[in-house]
Amino acid sequence: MVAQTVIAGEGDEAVLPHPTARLYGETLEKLPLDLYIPPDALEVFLDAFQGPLDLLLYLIRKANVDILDIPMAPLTAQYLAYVDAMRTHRLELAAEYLLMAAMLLEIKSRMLLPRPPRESGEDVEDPRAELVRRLIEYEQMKAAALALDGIPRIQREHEWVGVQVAERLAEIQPDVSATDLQLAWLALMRRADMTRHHKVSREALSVREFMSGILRRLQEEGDLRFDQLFERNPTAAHMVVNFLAVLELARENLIELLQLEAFAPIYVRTARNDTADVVAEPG
Amino acid sequence: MSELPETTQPTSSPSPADIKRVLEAALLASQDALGTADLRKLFEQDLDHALLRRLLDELREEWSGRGIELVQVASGWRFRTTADMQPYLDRMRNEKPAKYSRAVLETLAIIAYRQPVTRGDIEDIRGVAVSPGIIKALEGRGWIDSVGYREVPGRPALYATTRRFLDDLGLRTLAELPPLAELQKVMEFNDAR
Amino acid sequence: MSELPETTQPTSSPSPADIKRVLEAALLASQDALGTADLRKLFEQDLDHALLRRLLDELREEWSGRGIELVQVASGWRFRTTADMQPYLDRMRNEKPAKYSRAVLETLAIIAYRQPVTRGDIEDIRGVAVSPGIIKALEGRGWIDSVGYREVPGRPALYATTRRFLDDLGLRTLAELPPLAELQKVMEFNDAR
Repeated sequence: MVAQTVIAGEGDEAVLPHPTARLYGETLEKLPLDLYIPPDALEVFLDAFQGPLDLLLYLIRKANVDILDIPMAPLTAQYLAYVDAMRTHRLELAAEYLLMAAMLLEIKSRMLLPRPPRESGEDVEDPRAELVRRLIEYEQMKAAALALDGIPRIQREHEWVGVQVAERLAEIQPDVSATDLQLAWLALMRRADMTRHHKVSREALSVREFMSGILRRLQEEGDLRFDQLFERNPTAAHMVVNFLAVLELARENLIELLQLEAFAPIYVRTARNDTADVVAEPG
Repeated sequence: MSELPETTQPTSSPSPADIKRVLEAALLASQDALGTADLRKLFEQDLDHALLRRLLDELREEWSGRGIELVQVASGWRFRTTADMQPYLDRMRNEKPAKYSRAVLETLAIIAYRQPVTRGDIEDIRGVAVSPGIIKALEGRGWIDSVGYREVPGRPALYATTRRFLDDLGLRTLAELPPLAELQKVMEFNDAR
Repeated sequence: MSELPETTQPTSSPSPADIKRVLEAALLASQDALGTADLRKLFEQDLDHALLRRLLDELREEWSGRGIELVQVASGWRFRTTADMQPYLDRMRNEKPAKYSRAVLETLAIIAYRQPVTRGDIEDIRGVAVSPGIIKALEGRGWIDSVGYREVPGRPALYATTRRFLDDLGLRTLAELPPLAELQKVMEFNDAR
């Protein structure tokens, strides 16, 4: 059986010559009766286990033996009987079960050997120690799982309370700084490699601001006389920038400058398609 | 944890006070309004409609004057915060300022530096389509508005930044935006690195 | 609603009763637990820590015996429905709460008590393979997450429980988890079943 080959690979550990034959001899001899489970119930029964450790714990607890002094021979026999039954009933058996079978056989065989005293004179470790440690730790976690599940939790025993907030909270608006805009523009230029085409100087920026202002005024107040565009300019510098803005707007065909006859007042209005022919000469 | 009743079995009819206690808890725990049909499902026994109505009115009365009120809306009953709680709640939540996406910032930068511009202009510069959502967000914020139309087919709107934009950024005029000449230097600096 | 002041300007210091009213509304309306730092942000004036603590205790006291309770969990303070309300709420929502399999619960217990652990550690303790579905289910619930990697070949993820896990179980710290059974107790525990 698989378990045997695994053991054979262990090297310095003793290999049981005929484990199967001896296994059933021991089973009949030493197996406590209350370990017995009818084979019919086996499949249902095995579904209840989380794995070999779980099955072993069950066998140990069922036999009512001390976990610190497990009788390895009957336990191994009992376990192997289940594994055998599982293998005949099911094609697939988790590898963990076979590994555990190997481990049990190995421990059992080591228990049969006389224990040579170590040079240091210390007690030699019980071959079962590692198995017992794992069983105890697993059993502890099984209990912890049950305890965790017993804690009242949200969506089972409780619901969170959370009533509606009346008005939608005033939306939190992102902050933007002038530097953010600078960086955005920078990124744009880098990406488009537009540095050569889009140089905008400080003055030009003022011009563009005035351009927007003029358009906004025309939108709100309708057509204006040319001089009306300048009456709000407090300084000469403003006048100049404003004038540049008017020229730029005209150049970009965003406004129309109209003069019906020489020396008559010049009127400014937003560009219209139907009068495209009277648009002032682009600068 | 272990002393909790496994599953409370309401064997006898619950008293009106018990019912009210359940109604209150259910309404407080619900994000959505609960209709009377929902509320009646809470109970095994059939709940008299008039009684339910009376108890809800009582609850509303009991909660009046507090920071939460029970209100009846189209879809049923719900608790919600009262208006006078708003400044407090705002204060608590006004902590994490969101951030605009790169698309929004670039659009805003283009409008700020190149105004007045159409959406088409912005798309030309950015090289990608500008979603209407971006323009709407900036308009909603009061930072840009349409100042006219370009007289080309489709008459696209011309966008410009507003006074509020300047106010919010702490600028007096657009000329106070970082000049692009300096940008040039920043860029060279970055390229040099 | 309309007769309320537009924006309450707490000019003078609010009374403890006012503060409590605001605290209650904020806690009832919050989708998350609120820490004392959050709660103090509600007020313009600095709120004395001892006073806040006292008012929260008072609130908890005032709510005891009702259908909802104020609890202190890992992330702060939060209202939740009491356990005896659950049968009613389940009835209204017509849904049964999810039950976790033994495999999921054992995995959760190992992560909770032995954290941080790798999947391999869990498999060592349980003696069987841990399916990715189990880890996913616990991650999906927000109860565990990966907190790093063990520097061994394959760099397996290290799992730990989250604050939400504590919150959902009504715990403030991991130390409030039920203590692990001692060996002897483990045996008695199992015998008793």
